[in-house]
Amino acid sequence: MHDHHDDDLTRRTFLKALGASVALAGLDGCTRIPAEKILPFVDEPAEFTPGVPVHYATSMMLDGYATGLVVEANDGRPTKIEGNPDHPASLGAAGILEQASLLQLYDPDRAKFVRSGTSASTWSDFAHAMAPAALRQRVGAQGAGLALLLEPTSSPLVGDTLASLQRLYPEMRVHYYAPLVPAAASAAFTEVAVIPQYDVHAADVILSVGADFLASGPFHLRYAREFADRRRAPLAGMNRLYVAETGFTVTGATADHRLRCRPREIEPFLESILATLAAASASSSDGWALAVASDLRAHSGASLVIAGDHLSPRAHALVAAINMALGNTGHTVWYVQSPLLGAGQPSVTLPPLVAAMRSGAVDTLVCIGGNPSYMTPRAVGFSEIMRRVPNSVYVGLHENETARDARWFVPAAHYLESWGDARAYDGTYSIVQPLVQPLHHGKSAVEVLLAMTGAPAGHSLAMLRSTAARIGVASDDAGWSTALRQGFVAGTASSRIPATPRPELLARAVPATNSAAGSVDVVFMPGACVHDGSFANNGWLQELPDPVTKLTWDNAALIGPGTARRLGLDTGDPLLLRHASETLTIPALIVPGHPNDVATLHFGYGRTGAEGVAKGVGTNVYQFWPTMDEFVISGVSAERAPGVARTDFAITQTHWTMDGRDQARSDTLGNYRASQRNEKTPQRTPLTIYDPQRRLESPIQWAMTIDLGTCIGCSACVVACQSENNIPVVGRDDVAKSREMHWLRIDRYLEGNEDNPQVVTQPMLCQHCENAPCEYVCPVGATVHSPDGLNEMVYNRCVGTRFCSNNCPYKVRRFNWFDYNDEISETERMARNPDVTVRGRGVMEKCTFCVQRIREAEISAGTNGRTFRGTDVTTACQQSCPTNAITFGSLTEPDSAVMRRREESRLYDVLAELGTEPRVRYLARIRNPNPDLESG
Amino acid sequence: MHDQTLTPGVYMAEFSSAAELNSAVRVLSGHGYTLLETYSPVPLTPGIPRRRSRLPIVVFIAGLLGGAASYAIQWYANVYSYPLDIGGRPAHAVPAFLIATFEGTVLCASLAAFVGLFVVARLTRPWNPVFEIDGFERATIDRYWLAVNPADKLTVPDPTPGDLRRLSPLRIVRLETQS
Amino acid sequence: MSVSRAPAAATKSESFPLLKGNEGDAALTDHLLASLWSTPRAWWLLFALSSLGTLLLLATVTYTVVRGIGTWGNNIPVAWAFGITNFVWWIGIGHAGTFISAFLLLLNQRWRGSINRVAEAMTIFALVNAGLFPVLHLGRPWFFYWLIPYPATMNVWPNFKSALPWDVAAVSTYFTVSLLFWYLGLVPDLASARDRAPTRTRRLIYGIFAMGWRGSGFQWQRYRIAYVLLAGLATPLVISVHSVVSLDFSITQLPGWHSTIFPPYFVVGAIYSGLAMVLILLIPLRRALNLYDVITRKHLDAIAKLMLTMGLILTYSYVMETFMAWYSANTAERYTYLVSRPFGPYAVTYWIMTLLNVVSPQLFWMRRLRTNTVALFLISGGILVGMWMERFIIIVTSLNRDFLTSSWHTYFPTWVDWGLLAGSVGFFGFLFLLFVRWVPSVAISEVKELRQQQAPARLAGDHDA
Amino acid sequence: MGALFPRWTNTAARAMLIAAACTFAGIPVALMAWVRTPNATRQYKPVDQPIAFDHRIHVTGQKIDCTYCHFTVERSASAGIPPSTICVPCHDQRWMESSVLEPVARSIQTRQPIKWNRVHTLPDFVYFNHAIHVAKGVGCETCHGRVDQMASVYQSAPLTMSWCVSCHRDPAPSLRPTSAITTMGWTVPASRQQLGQKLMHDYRVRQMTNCTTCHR
Repeated sequence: MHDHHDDDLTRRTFLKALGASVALAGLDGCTRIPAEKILPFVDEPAEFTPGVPVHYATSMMLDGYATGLVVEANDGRPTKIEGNPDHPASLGAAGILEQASLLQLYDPDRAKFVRSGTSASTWSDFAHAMAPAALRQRVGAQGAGLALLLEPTSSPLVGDTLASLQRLYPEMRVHYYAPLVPAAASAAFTEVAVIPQYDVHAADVILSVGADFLASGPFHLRYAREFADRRRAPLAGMNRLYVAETGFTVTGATADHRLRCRPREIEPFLESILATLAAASASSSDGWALAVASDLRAHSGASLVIAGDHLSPRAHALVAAINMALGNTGHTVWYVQSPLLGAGQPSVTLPPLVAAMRSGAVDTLVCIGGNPSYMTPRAVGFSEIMRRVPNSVYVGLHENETARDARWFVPAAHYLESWGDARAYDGTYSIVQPLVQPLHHGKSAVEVLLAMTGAPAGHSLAMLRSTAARIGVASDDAGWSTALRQGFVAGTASSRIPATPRPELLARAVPATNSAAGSVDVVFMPGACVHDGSFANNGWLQELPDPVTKLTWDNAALIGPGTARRLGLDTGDPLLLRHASETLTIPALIVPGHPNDVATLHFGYGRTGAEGVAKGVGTNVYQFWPTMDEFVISGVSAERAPGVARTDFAITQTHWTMDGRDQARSDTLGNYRASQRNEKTPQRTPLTIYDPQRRLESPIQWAMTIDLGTCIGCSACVVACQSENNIPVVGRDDVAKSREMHWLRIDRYLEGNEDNPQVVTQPMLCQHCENAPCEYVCPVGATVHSPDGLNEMVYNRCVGTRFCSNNCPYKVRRFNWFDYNDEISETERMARNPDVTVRGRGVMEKCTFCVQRIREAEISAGTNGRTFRGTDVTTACQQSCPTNAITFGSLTEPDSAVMRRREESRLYDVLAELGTEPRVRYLARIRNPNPDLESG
Repeated sequence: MHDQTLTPGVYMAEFSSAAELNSAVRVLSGHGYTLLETYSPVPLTPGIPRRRSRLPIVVFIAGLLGGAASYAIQWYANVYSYPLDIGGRPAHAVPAFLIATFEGTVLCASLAAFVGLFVVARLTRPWNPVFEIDGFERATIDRYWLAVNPADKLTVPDPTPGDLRRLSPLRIVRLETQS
Repeated sequence: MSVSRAPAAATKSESFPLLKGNEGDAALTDHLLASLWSTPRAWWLLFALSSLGTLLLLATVTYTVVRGIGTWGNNIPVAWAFGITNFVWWIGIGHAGTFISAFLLLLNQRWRGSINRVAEAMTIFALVNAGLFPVLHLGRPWFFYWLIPYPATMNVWPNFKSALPWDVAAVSTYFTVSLLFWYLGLVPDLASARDRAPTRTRRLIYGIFAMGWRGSGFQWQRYRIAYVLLAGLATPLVISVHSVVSLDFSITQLPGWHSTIFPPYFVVGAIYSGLAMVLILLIPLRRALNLYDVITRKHLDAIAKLMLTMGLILTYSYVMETFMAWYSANTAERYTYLVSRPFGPYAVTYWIMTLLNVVSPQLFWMRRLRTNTVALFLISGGILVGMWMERFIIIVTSLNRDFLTSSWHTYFPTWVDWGLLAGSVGFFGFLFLLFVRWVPSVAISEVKELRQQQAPARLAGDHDA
Repeated sequence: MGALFPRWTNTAARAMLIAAACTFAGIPVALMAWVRTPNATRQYKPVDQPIAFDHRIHVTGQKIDCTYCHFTVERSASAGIPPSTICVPCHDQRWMESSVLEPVARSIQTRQPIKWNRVHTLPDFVYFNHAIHVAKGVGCETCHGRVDQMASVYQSAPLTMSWCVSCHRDPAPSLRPTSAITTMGWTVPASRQQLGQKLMHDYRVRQMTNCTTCHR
């Protein structure tokens, strides 16, 4: 770490300068660096010490719900986002979107200026134009011509602000829209705005019907943790997961049994389960449903059925009925009132607004966040209608598709730049605390709304404190700081309410639509990495391989192998889909385990806004989406698109089987239990001509244990690693050439037949081999071993022979083929971790076990006179893992988590036969299949 | 005779074939001449007694020194100066060090052979008294020259021209320049 | 140059005479020096062509250095590809030169005399090309000197456990020794050129390089000692260099590389490809410079026989490494040898390589083809291609599918990769053409000596039917 | 016709060969020697600063401890470049009006930092941490020299890696009691080696020569 100076620039240019100057200055590695300036503070800030990072609690709202976060700031710049361990939605983990939102803050494409029409304007002009005095002229005294369109939000602050605005404009309309916040779940109940809550931990048997509850949705981090806690010790009450789903999700890949089904088969499947449960004896003709139903019944009260958000209200009602029949309601599942503003009121959805706009009733439309011009079906024609609105305002991070349709544009503040609040999925009140001043003078929704009320600038914090006080935060400064420090207010979760599935939904059996032969069903899903498209301009997420398909920088029509054969398609071939008047040409991607006669499409791609990263990536599927809130369509004709070239996908893992090898091991619980009775496998003695008792001298010996049984492949660790270690984004072309830089990757292997494969996901990172093959081949000693057992990589010594990569059996080393860090904007540089060297062109890099964290912790212990322990360090991947699949610590501390896990007999080394003695060891995945289904 | 000690008064006789030169040397040696030197486009083995070359021993020693130095450098660098834990292997990796040691041996020995030859055979000198002889150019093409130093036949009058003439060379030249 | 033993009686049983013609020594010398004084049009044509190749090399090298190694097709897992393939190929080609000049010298094979100059020049130019690639393929080529032990203020050193500093030592030693050996052999001929050059300027230039050679008995005697010493040193060296290069691969754990057969296998392959290159160079040169009397069918026949021998040993190596992979019962090894190479994404190169390296030399069992210049030229060209493919297969098909199936990824060369390969061939031609133009391409003094030794036999009656 | 080369070329040729050999060997040797000179390491060159701040007056004259201004040295990687306001408590209004302190006054008024020129520069891949060195008994003077005698601060140590490593290999001779960390001209006790060994033990000082000690 350095003195406080503008080190980003020098760090970046350093290696390049090194090259030139050393070559000229003479035969030496130490360089002559041009004179630098040091800029001290004028006045020393009280809250931090230059060079020492500070952590703040905050929350991020996604699709209306908050997840609590802890954000690290280095010298005033947020550099790393982690989960808030105490927050109910996080439990310490952070998902890929939360973590990558850091890069969104520094996105160089973010809008920087207020715009009016096509000319530049200012915030004060805007505030003036929107102030009641001016606006009343336009929208009438009662505000009949004023409409607001917000993203779904649970923010009490926004609610209070809207209330005060509503007092000014009683006839103002307020609407909420996000494509992936369907009302299906709440529409299933007679009570208004009911959402289900689960206790996954208490469930012995779980049936997920199209629900990716482990990797998406507002509480997935919590559910993943609860799920994993029941699989950590397979012999002690392991749960069982059935998944019936159409698309292939992370949850489906984790399942003990996965039933791939067409969308139309979902409701019959649920019906047959319900019928089986109701009947005294087994009656279903469907063996799978029968087995599942009897398993569920055997665990009545301790089982759980979860329905996916995109399913129909009827499916939700059926699931609720099944849970009720099983006696799960009140135990593993209960219901609360949705904390979303306007939840359950059809009048606040988008269609009434569209109708009003179409009729000319709207004079002024204020659209804050979201991107309705892009994220609505083409049939809605939102873009054109919005253009017809006389006075339209769009407040957003980017000059995107909607901004183009708006008269006024106001740059929005990122959540790390603004005060706010939100509720978690369970209703817990969470505070959004800014870490930086808005980089581009962006405004939050509250600030815009307050401006419309004519409130003075800077009022939002005061407003927030009064809202918080209403909710239960002590109104004094001490109480406020406590709430800020915690990031949320405990005990503010919503109370349980009764919920009854609507009987008419249960009764009415929809006749199965017989679609034309050869047609396919199409399922719409959020992009696993870019969500609904609002994260499409994020390089980390674009380059993050889809957890299931390993596809980057693209979306595709996912089809099953059978459909591919029928249509004569190979991966990358163009597929032409036709439905009603809409057509879509999109490259196909064959996914083993995907049901046949179904195509899964992912939202979020094919952006056309001013975002440089997102532009031209993938295909816009919203164009093909016929109706909002409906995520399944049938009767779609599918054929190979004539005259369209093949797409070369950038897929990071092209070979999906293990070819009879055993790097990612898994077995059934039955076999595992049986193996326990046998003698423990004898301790392997390494075959070596050297002294096998060689001990590394340090009292700490770093090691990592990864539990494949709880790894769900969600890839949060990959983003964490990228953020922590300044890993560059290389772009589509280089990913297609297999040059992605991820130090930690998730390998995904399929076993069994291609129609219904078993999946094992395996985080693969530098194994820190004690006898590292990479080390002895490096001609310059750029990769060597440390006394505490790290395989060190010294970038500044590396000349780039790549010999180390060739000799790495795990292929976890990454090479800077180009000067990837050179193309990064000034703002993105601010996202960098100052404790990690930014690598220049031509050097090798790889996982360091977060050595910067180790050394900082070591130094901190040293300066404070503490004894340094292995538990003082958490690696970034370990920290972010929702399921705690990764443990890290010292081999010399037998009581540490990392060592306790190593006592299990499912422990193994990948490629142990090579004698590399890796310090990363894996616990084999244990599956808990239903014996009734195994035999069949 | 050493061809670098040509003195004025040396007679040079030109022959048209190796056989003639060889027999000339035989005859003159029979006359007791010892200070003889031949010049030929191809190597000849006419039996002029010469000092045993020191080149092989020089090369041998240079090779030993080169090998020792190579090994020493490796040992100093990887064992003494900055020993590092590399792949769990011992710092003093004898088999690994042997390769560069071998190469160092060959390199130094070869350099010694090359430089040594240039030094002992005085190959760094573009000029030599024999080059002053017109027509000596053909000594590298197809003519065979014999140099006879009369110094070891110090009878008066100088018998050498006569002895040479009896061998019927193409011509005889008396060298006037000091080497 | 040959050691002083009686002419081998074996010549009697040979079918072809080693040398033909009855020109006088002067005429022979002038004949062999003729290419130094006049420039035929064909030379200019070829020179222009090879200059273009050289420009291509310069352009691709510059582009690589400026933009980065990413301009190549390499990736992870295939971190080495064309660059190292070219390196091994060129350095292998170089081996035949030393093999012919030093190894055959020690074995008293007199037929080497007419062709050793060309072979040695080929060695040097091949090494120039070979030396380019290891430096160029570095991520940061400007730090190549970190592989050399020197007292840095960083106090860090190369790691001598790695095969790459061995390479540096082996290749630089090999280059130096080859250069010395070549130059030493040239000295008497440079003196001939000095004494035969038509203009004073040329005489001066050749005179400077001849360094005062005058062919005295003393010089000749010391010269022969030094020459034999260098040959003795170069012979183990030539064995060692490709062995060391093979260690770049065999010290690793990678299936397809991790093999103890590699050193001899590589050396044989090297000589094999080198002999092919010698023929590729000699056959046109013999025609262009009218060297039929000096480079006779006897030479072609001997080289072809040697190539057949090398080809057979190489075939044995191919069979052995495949057998060992099967016999090891190791999944990854078996996959690489039994599945990936013959049937994987690069199977085409594998089968072409087998055809060119294993099948095509079998034609040399036929005596007629051993002396048929067209056949020799074509088969040699094929072997050069085949040997390049062999290195490509060893490097790329081992890397692209190794232990973890998740990392499997194919490699495709870019135009820069092809440009560097083509450019290096052009540069080789460029250097060789300059060599032919400026330096006697046959060891004149050795040929003259050989003729004198053979004179009685030739007078006794020509064997040539 | 005579010889092609005149006689003097014999001498000339040998002289040129020897000269070429010397150049060939001499250039690397000269370069290696040069990088060790203070000229190459930028030692002993006083660096001009925007303010004529004289450490002699403040350290020797006023006996101000190093940590008064460089106050993060014990807890941060950075020793801390003092903020402009740190001058104020001692230099009252009258001083501030003097031309010497004008940049400080201007900085405080305009809230713009003073642009100091860096004296001790390490490459960005070197992570040096002041706090741990201070805690383990490495004095300011050990690396920064007699700052109390410097009118303008200059770099007194070569800051080459071998210089760093020499101490990391054998820390004992460079250690002093933590009470004397900021002492300038600390008198080395007679039992230097003994003290060093004792401090190594007391402060739990280790030899840290593995790469990630400094390069991460």
